[in-house]
Formats: sequence, structure tokens, C-alpha cells
Amino acid sequence: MSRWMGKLKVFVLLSFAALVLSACGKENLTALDPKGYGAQDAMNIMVLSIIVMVSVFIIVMLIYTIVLIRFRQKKGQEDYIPKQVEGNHTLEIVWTAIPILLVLVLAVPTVISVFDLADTTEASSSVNVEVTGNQYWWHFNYEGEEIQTSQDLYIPVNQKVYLDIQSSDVIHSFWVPTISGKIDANPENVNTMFIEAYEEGVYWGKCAELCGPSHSLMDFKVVVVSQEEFDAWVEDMKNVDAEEVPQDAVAQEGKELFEANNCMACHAIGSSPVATGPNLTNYANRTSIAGILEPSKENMVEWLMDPESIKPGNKMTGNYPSLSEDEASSIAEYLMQLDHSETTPDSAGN
Amino acid sequence: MSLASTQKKSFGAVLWDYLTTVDHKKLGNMYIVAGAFFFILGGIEALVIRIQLMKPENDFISAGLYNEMITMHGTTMIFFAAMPILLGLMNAIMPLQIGARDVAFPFLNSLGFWLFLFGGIMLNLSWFLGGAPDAGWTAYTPLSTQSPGHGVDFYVMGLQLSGAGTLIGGINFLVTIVTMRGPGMTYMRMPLFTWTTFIASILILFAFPALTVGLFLLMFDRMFGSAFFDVALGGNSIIWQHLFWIFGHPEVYILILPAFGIFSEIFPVFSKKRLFGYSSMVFATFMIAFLGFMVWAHHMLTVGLGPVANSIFAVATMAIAVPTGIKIFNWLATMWGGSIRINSAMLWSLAFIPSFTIGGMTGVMLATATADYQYHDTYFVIGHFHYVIVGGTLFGILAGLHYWWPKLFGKVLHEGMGKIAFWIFFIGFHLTFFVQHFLGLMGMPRRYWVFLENQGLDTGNLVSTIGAFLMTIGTIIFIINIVYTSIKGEKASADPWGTGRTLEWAVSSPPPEYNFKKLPLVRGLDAYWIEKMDGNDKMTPAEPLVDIHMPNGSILPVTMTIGFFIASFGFIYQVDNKSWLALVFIGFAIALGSMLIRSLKDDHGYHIHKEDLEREAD
Amino acid sequence: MSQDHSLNLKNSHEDPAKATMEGKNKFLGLWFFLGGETVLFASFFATYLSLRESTAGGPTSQELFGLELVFIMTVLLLTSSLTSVYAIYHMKNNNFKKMQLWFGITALLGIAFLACEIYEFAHYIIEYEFTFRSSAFGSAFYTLVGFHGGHVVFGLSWLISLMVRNAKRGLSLYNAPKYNTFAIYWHFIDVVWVFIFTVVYLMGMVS
Amino acid sequence: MTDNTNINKINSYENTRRKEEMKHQVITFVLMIAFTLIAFLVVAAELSRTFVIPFILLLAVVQVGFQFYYFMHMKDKGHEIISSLIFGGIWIAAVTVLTFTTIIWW
Ligand code: HEA
Ligand code: HEA
Ligand SMILES: [Cu+2]
Repeated sequence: MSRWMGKLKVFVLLSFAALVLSACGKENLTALDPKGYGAQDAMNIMVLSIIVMVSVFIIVMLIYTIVLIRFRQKKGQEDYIPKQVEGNHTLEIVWTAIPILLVLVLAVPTVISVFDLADTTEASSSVNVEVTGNQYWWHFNYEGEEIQTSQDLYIPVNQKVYLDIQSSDVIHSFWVPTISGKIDANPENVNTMFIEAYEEGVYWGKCAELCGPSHSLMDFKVVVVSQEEFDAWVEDMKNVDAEEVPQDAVAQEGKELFEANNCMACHAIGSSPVATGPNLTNYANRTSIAGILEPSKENMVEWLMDPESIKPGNKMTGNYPSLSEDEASSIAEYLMQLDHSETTPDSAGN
Repeated sequence: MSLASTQKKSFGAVLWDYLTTVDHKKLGNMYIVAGAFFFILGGIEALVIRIQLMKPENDFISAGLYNEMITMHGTTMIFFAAMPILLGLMNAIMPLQIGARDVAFPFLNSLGFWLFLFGGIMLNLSWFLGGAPDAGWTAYTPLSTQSPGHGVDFYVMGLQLSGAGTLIGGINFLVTIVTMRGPGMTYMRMPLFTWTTFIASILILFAFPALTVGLFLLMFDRMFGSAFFDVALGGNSIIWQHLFWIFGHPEVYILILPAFGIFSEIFPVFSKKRLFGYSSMVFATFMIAFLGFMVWAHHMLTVGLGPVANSIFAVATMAIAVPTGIKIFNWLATMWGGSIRINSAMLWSLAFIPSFTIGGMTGVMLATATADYQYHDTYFVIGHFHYVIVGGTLFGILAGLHYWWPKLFGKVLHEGMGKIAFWIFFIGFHLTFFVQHFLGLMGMPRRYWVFLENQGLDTGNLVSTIGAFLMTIGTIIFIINIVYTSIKGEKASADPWGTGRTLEWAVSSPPPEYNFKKLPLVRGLDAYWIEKMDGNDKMTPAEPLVDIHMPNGSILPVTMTIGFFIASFGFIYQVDNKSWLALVFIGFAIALGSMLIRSLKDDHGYHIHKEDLEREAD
Repeated sequence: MSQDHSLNLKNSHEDPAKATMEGKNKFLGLWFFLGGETVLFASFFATYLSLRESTAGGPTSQELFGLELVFIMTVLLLTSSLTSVYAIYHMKNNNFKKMQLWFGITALLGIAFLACEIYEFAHYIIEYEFTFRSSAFGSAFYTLVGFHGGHVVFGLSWLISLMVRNAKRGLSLYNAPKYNTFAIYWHFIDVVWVFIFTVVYLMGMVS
Repeated sequence: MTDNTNINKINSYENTRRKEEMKHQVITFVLMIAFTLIAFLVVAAELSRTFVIPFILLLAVVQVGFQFYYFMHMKDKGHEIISSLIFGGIWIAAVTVLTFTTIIWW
């Protein structure tokens, strides 16, 4: 007996500990604190299903506990043979019917919201972005705007943004937990879904389908800004001049090295459609380097010197001559000066 | 092959005996031992995974190796640990339960075992031959077609071999149950474990061919340049996902139904009460199997199949809660009013109920498609399926092992150690997997080599790792228990629990090679219990003592398997150099030659004579 | 369980293929296997159906397929099904010679079918350069039809080794089930072919 | 001796039954060839697609029914379990083909 109570205690404690843990998921990463259309929809269903599940579980455990307390073999009962009951139709009907009802309670809202989330009829009157998953970075092409970016997706707040998602190599999955559920990026077709964020901010995005060694490092961000800031950003991004002369000599040298090492073969600056590697426009305003490192010059240098040690299996490794620390530093300086827009992740912060 | 060979046999003779045996009980034990070996391998891989995820941005192992670890962990556990151990139990116990002297195809039974074993060896050899498969146990294309090296090739050939073995096993069980039931053993008198064996075998029969086809396509794409999954040539990578899950979802019921069967044996025996709602249990099992084939796309809800498909598959999936619920409540009702004794076998069974219910309920939560857009490919899913697989299948296996150990090996496992192992494992299990649900929702996708600092994922992962170590300790105590028992344990009687209800408890522990000297007459459900209640201590025989026909042992299953094994290497390496094709021919020559010998050489078996049987003690 | 395998068939009115436990087991085992084969071929058919238009610029089914050869192949295989029925008929009448004769014809028809298929594949490869690697359609086509062909090859080897092995021994309760299971398997191959000629060839030619 | 005559009687009964059955099977065969011919002719005639495809599929299904029930004796006694399993397989086959022809192409 006491053993079972002990087990129960451990169990209750554990669940409690886990609940406390859950409360402190990282803001703008956790799905438990939804700030977008899809995430909110999912949350509603989760809450509903948790209620159903907990009630079912309580009933099961109630019977279970009673059984274990009342029907243990007592001393002197070794030869006692209980009545051999075959079954009971009423009971069996009850525990068939109630789960059917509960399942219906879950099924109806699920189907409704599945259709709601798949509704793309308003796509033509909104922002449309072509999203391409690559090993191991994300590319964004604003349809009809001649804007190409990578890794940071800027969207306006409180508006449905339609994403046409595809992959250039293996399957990836586009997931921004706090804003919306995920959808796969397949190589052979375009998947369309919309996201709508209710609050400005920088949201973590993750790749959710195993895509190779650096799958866990394929992070990106969604930067949600006000409509005005977004419009300004669009304006800025449309008028990027790739030939722009850098402000100082180091950066100038960096620019020359950038060109000399043929970085342009893969990386575009401006709206050029080259997309073998991430588009570097507006690089100074990136939330991170390679999706995971703090945006600092040291980190940039480290990346340029040895990308393999940071993202194993990435496609940049070995595709350019190795750089000395000075060279890398100059290139970093150049890139960190590519400040093409007034709208930055900080704009989303206020 | 002689009876009562009491004198010590040489090592060579014993080995030969095991290589050639066609006895279902020996093969059952061999399945269990081999499965346990692979379980430890898979468990060590799990430990490596948990150590890597102990703290953020850990670099215990490299990214590539991590992907190999998860792939091998999943594949090993499902195909080479859980399934074989279940097949082993079915093999050893089911014929006894239906009053048969053997399975329908003893030769094929042995072939099935060897194919499984060599498939597992094949897969694991990849560690030493340039790297293991690294595309996940689901091997989604095109990641798996593009995966460099030969890892995925080993996955393909290893699974193909063992899959063929499993299919053979499934057909064998089906025929056995249809034709070999003893006198009086009607369908509705079969013990539930036999029923679940039957239905799981149907699932095997219909699910594995889809995997076979999928593996063929993958093999052709990787080794012979076909274009099934090559988008540039019009291929479609989603085909693999469908084929895999058409197999994969029934597969999870192949894993759980036999465990359900085991619990349905244990609860009545240790409650001294017949199973509540026997026919609804059978019916529920059929329902689960039937629905199980129509829900596979719930693994693909985020693929983009469209709202209609997603809704249909979501609702169909939820429906499975109903028959499963029937089972849960029937088990509870079986114990209600009973006289419950708690020992290790019963502890594992009792622990199953809350654990599996949690896992099943998170399953239903996953089925709500909208929410699955959040859950999918996160640790929530990992939490779900370890709750059902460990809390259901593995608990079932452990319960079954404790319960049938005396029948399999003639000795009762040590109770004290059994209980300690249980508690440590049980606590470790919940520690490991409960937090994972929350990790998933807090933004931790699965198959992540590292998680980043400052994302609120540290504590949860640490707790999870600690739990995994507790499970290891539990497992090690269980292993010690086995060793201890086999050295020190007392010999078990035919019915060591005293309340055995089914036929296997009517024969000695372990049973003689012919199982039943005279086939017993079955008079109802729980045949042995009925006799006991009528004051008989033995089954009434249904036939006079006659010569017993026995199948001959044969080495051919081993040679056939080795042939296919060699050919597989040929297939894998001919990509590098065509001269490896020679191995394909050699391998097939050996395999086909063995088949030819098998079909040309008559094999009528032999008889154990009445006189010898009479001399045997009961 | 059966005690004596050389049982004289003449005095038995039971179906010799199912008179012994082994015979019954074989019979059921093969049928169940065919249940699995149904799913196996369904998977191939499904794959083919979803890839049949993915020709990647290569030849399409309309360009490739012709009716005549396929019709001949169909008749060959259908007829071989009938001849095996005759063979089993004679087995049940315990007429070993006639049974062997009809099975012999069955084998010949099977071989003729196979020859046509090889000719057909060779034709596609040489004339149209349409191979297994040309496109997803090519892969799916050769895999589906080839797996069926493989089943024919296997069936023929099975049949021939049965006939050779038992040529001098006559019919017994030991080998009757083997012939019978073969016959069922052979019919199943025909079943699959009916779908192949309908779904692959005929549907492939309807534009 | 009585035993033997009995068996002989049964045997002769069985023989006529088998002959009868053989006749059915030949008819079946003729029908199958006819169906095949019709299917080929319909395609050769280049009729409209919406008619031809369902029609030839129907012919195929009927033919396969003949094979299963007559040539493979699924109609006979003792085939209950067999036919339930075969229908199980057919059901799964149908579901598989249905999904592959509908939802694999978005
Ligand atoms: C033993 C194995 C096993 C079992 C039994 C189950 C059982 C179930 N599973 Fe699970 N599942 C897996 C193994 C298993 N699963 C694995 C391995 C994966 C991941 C594979 C991978 O991607 O690697 C997976 C993934 C998986 C997914 C995909 C998740 C994703 O990738 O996004 C889904 C989605 O629907 C799902 C659902 C279910 C459901 C509804 C059940 C049901 O059968 C559960 C039914 C049981 C109950 C519900 C509890 C008892 C019932 C009652 C007490 C009655 C009342 C209850 C209600 C009314 C709710 N499972
Ligand atoms: C039957 C199936 C089964 C079983 C039993 C288990 C058991 C366990 N699993 Fe696993 N698991 C899967 C099937 C299973 N798993 C599958 C299918 C996947 C998905 C793979 C994929 O994504 O492709 C997966 C994935 C998976 C992951 C996710 C990896 C990722 O996505 O990145 C994790 C992480 O915690 C994990 C952990 C564990 C643990 C801790 C156990 C423990 O229960 C294990 C307990 C056992 C032991 C600990 C063994 C004890 C060892 C000894 C006694 C040896 C001692 C001797 C020496 C040390 C010499 N599993
Ligand atoms: Cu599933």
C-alpha cells in the first residue's frame, strides 16, 4: 500500500515540477505563450484536449486506486476464489459510448480549424513571400517586390502573410512556434500557409525536419514590425545599391576581398536572384550570424575562417580560398556595414 | 535429437543443435536472447543521445555521429529489440497455449529467425564499415537517397532481410493458429495472447509488404540509379513517406497488441479472476488493427496533403481511442472484485495502465491536426511514443518475461531484485519522458544534435538525462537478476504461480520438446483453470498415447540466410566497383542452392515412439 | 497428423492436396502469403500510378506501348492459367501423367510469355532509349512490370523443379500439396497481370 | 469390402462433380478471353477517356473475380478464413491506391 502512495507522490511532484518548468519557456520561442493566429488556434485545441485528457485520466486513476486498495489479496485469503465474472453489457456500452462522445468533442473543432488554417483565398491581397529551405539556411523572396533576403523574415504585425514554401534540396520544415504551427518545405511542390503575428517582436524560427548534420542549427527569425516600419523597410530594400562604396578603407578592402574570392558566385547583395548561399543585403541588421551566433565581428571572423566547425556539413566550407585572420576581419567589417534599412530588429522591440 | 540426453554435450554439438533447431521453444528463446542483445545496443545508443543532450551546446559527439545514433537507436529498438522479443514470446508460448506440438512450418520458423538475426548484424556492421545510416529511422527521402557513404544502404539491406524474416514469422503464426489448434480449442476459447498474436500477424502480413516495396525503391534509387525520389527526373519524395507510414503505423500496433495480450494473461492470473469482457477484448483488438491501417497519414499532417486529407486522417486516428479505452477499462474491471497479488510481473502490468494511458492520450492530442502543426517533430512526439512504446511494449515485454520466465527457462526470477529493478526503472522512465512533452512545446524539435543556451531548455533536458541513467540501473539490476537466477534459482514447477489458467501451465517448465505427450482436451476458455476448478490436477487427454511426429532439424535456414547476407554486401558495394557483383551471384547461388536442396530432398521428419514416451516421467 | 505419406491416393475421396496436415498448412500458408502479395503489388501499382506522367521529357506511355504484343502476352498467360486448372483436375483424378503433361504446357506458355516480355523491354531500350533510369516513369514501369516478370521466373523454376523431381515418383500425398500450391500461385500471377495490362498498358494508351 | 464400394461410389460422385466443375472453368476461361478482347477493342477504338477507363477497370475486376472464385476455388467451402484475409489485403490495397492517386499530387 504505502509503496503505491509513494509512487503517487513522486508522480504528483514530478508533474508539478514539469508544470513549473513549462511556465518559463523562452519568450518568443515557446508554443505555450502564443502570439499569432496559428499558434493561438493550436493553443485552443491543446487546452480543450488537455481538459478532456485530464478528466479521462482522473477517472482511470480513480478506478485504478480503488481496485488496488480494495481488492488486494489479504492474509488468509490464499485459497479464496473470487467470482468469475464474464462481463457486463451496460458497463461495456458506457465505456464505449463516452469515449466516442469525447472524441467527437475533439474532432469537430479540429476539423473546423484545419479548414480555417488552410484557407488561402485572401492571399492575393496580402504580402506574399516565397520561402526556400536550404541546407542549412532560409531564403525569402517577397513576391512582386524584387526583395530577396535570407535568415530574417520581416513581416507587418496583425496581417496575414502568405508563405509559399519549398525546398531546394532535402525536406525541411518551417516552424515559428510562438506565431504558428509548422509546414514542410518539400522539394517537389509548393506548400502555402499564412502566418499572422499579434505582437511586434523578434520570433525564433526552427527547422523541424531532419535535414542533415546541422539540422539543429538551421534557425531563423521572424521580425514583426508595425505596418509603417514594414513599408519603410520595403522601400529601403527595393533601393539597395550593391555598388555602394564602403565608408572606410578596411571595409573597402573587405569589399575587394569579397569580390576577389568570388563570394558573389553564391551570395548576392541587393535583389539579384542568386541564391546558392544566403543573400547578404542589410547584413548589418541581421539578428544573428549563420542563424545561431551573436552578431559580432569576432563571430563573423570565426565563421569566415572555419564555417565547418560551426555548422557541420554546410555548403560554404571548401568553396572559397582559405582566409587569413586579417582578410576575414576586413570582409567582416565590410559586411557589418551593409546597413540598408532604418527598420531593424530593434524596431520590433518597442 | 534423442530424448532425455542427460549426458553433457560438447560445445560443438550444442552449437550445432542451436544452428539447426526447428523447435519453436528454442527458437523463441533465441529470439529473446538476440532481441535482448540488440536492446542493450539500442539502450547504449539512447544513453549516448541523452549524454549529448545533457547540457546546451554539448560536444560529446559530433553532429554526424549524433544523427547516426538516433537512426540506429530507433531502428535497432523497433526492428531488432522490441519486435523480436515479442516474436520470441509468441513463438515460445502461443503453440503451448493452443495445445499444439509445434508451429505449422518449423523450417520456415527457423529461417525467419536467422533472417532477422543476420539483418540485425548487417545493420550494425555499418558502424565498422564507414558509418551507420544517418537519415532517421524513418529514412525520409531525399535525405536518405542523398546521404553519402553506405550507411543507408546497410539500413535498406538489413531491414529487407529482417523484414522478410518477420513476414515469414507472421504467416507461420497465422497458419499455426488456424490449423494447429488442439482438440476443443475453438477460436473463442483461445487465450488473449494467442488472439493478439493472430491479429498482430495479420498486421505483419499486410504492413510489411509496403515497407518491402519502399525499401526496394530506395535500394534502386541508391544503388541502381532509378528515379523514384529524384525530383529532377520527375520523382516524388512523398511516395516514400506514404509507403513507410502505411507500414509504420500498423507497425506500432504490431508492437503494442502482443503486449496487450500479455497483460490480458497476467491480470486474470494474479487477480484470480477471468478476463472481463473476453469477446469485447477480441473485438477491440480487431478494431484497433482495422483502424490502424487507415490512419498512417497522421505522421504526415504537416506535409501539406491538404485540409480534407488531414481531417479524415485526424478523425480516424482519434477513433482508435475507443477500442483501446475498452481494453483499459476491461483490465480494470478484471481486477475489480478479484484477489490481487502483486509480484514483479504484476508490478510491470500495473505500471503499464497509467503510463500507457498517458501515452495514448498524448497520441490523441497529436491527432488533433491543428495542434499537431505545433507538436509534430518535436520532443512532444518523442514523449508520446516513448510513453506508449516503453510504457506499453517494453513494460509488456518485461511483464511477460517475468511471467513466463519459468516456462521458458525453468526457473522463477528473484522477486526482490525484480521489484527493485522495477521501481528504479519506473521512476527513471517518467523522469526521462514526462518533461519531454514540455520541452517540445517550449520549442525543442526532435533530432536536434544540440540545443542552444538561454532557450529555457536546460533543466528539462538534464532531468531527462538523469532519468535515462536510472533506467540503465534498473536494466542492469534486471540483468543481474537473470544471471543470479540461472545460477542459484530454484527449479520451477509446471504451474509456479499456482493460479495459471491457460494450457502452457499444464506442461512441465520448461516443456518437453513435443510439448504435450497426449494432446489435451479443451473444454472452455481458460482450459487449465477449468480442470483445476473441477478438481483435476491435469488436463484430460484427447487422444491415447501414440507415436509423435517431429520435424527434422536443418542447417539450410542458416545457409540460405548467409547466402542472402553475402548477396546484400554485393549489392551495397557494387556501387563502388562492379566486380562486387560477383558477391551477388555467389550469395544467390548459395541461397538458391539451399532452397533447391530443401525442395529436392524429401523431409518427412521422424517419430518419437510410444515406448520411449512411456518411459519418460511426466 | 498424418502417419504415412505414401498413402495410396486411389482409396481416398479427399482432395489429395489437403488430405494431410502439412498439405493444409501449405495451402493456407500460400494463400496468406498471397494476401501479403496483394499489398505488395498494390504498393507498386500505387507508385506507378502516381509517377506515370513523370516522364521528364522522355518517352510517354502513349508513345511506347502497342496493343498487339500485350494482347498476345495476355492470352498466353490466361491460357496457362487454364492449363494449370486442367493439371489440377487430373491431379484430383489421380492421373499423374496427364497432370505432368498439362503442367508441362503451362510451363511452355509461361516461357513464351517471358520471352515476349524480354523482347518488349529490349525493344523499348533499343528503339526508344527508354530505361529504368530515364525518368521516374521509367523506373516505376520497369519495377512494376519487372516484379511481375520476376514472379513468373520464380514460378517457372518452382514448377520445373517440381516436375523434374517427381517425374519418376508419381503422385503422393507428400507432393500433391506442392503442385496445388504452385497452381494457386500461378493463378495469382495471372491476376496481377490482368491489372497490369489494364492499368499500365490499356490505361497508358488512352489519351 | 463394403468400405471399398462406398469409396468407389463417392469417387464416382466426385468424378462427375469434378467434370461439372471443369466445364464451368472452361466457360470461365472463355469469358475471360472475351473480356480481355473487349477491353483491348475498347481501347483500340479510341472512345472517350471518361468511359474507357472505368469500363476497362470494371472488366479487370470481374476477370479477377473469376480467377479468384473459379480458378482458385475461393468460392468453395473451407475458404472462409482465406477469403477474409484476401479481402483484407484487397481493402488495404484499395486504400493505398486511392491515396496515391488523390493526395500525392496536391
Ligand atoms: C507502441 C507504439 C505506439 C502506440 C500504441 C501508439 C498509439 C497512438 N498513437 Fe502514436 N506513435 C508511435 C508509437 C505508438 N503510437 C511512434 C513510434 C510515433 C513516432 C514515429 C516517428 O515519427 O518517429 C508515433 C507518432 C504518432 C503521431 C504522429 C505525431 C507526429 O509526428 O506529428 C500521432 C498523431 O496522430 C500518433 C497518434 C497515436 C494515437 C492516437 C494512438 C492511439 O492508439 C492511442 C490510444 C490509447 C488511448 C487513447 C488511451 C486509452 C484510452 C482511454 C482511457 C479511453 C478514453 C480516451 C479518450 C476519449 C481520449 N502517434
Ligand atoms: C522500442 C523502441 C524504443 C525504446 C525501447 C526506446 C528507449 C529509449 N529511448 Fe528512444 N527512440 C525510439 C524508440 C525507442 N526508444 C525511436 C523509434 C526513436 C526515433 C528515432 C529517430 O528520430 O529516427 C527514438 C528516439 C529517442 C530520442 C530522441 C532523439 C532525437 O530525436 O534527437 C531520445 C532522447 O532522449 C530517446 C531516448 C530513449 C531512452 C533514454 C530510452 C530508454 O528507455 C532506454 C533504456 C535502456 C537502457 C538504458 C539500456 C541499458 C543498458 C545496459 C543495461 C547496458 C549496460 C552496459 C554497459 C554500459 C556496458 N529515444
Ligand atoms: Cu501512427
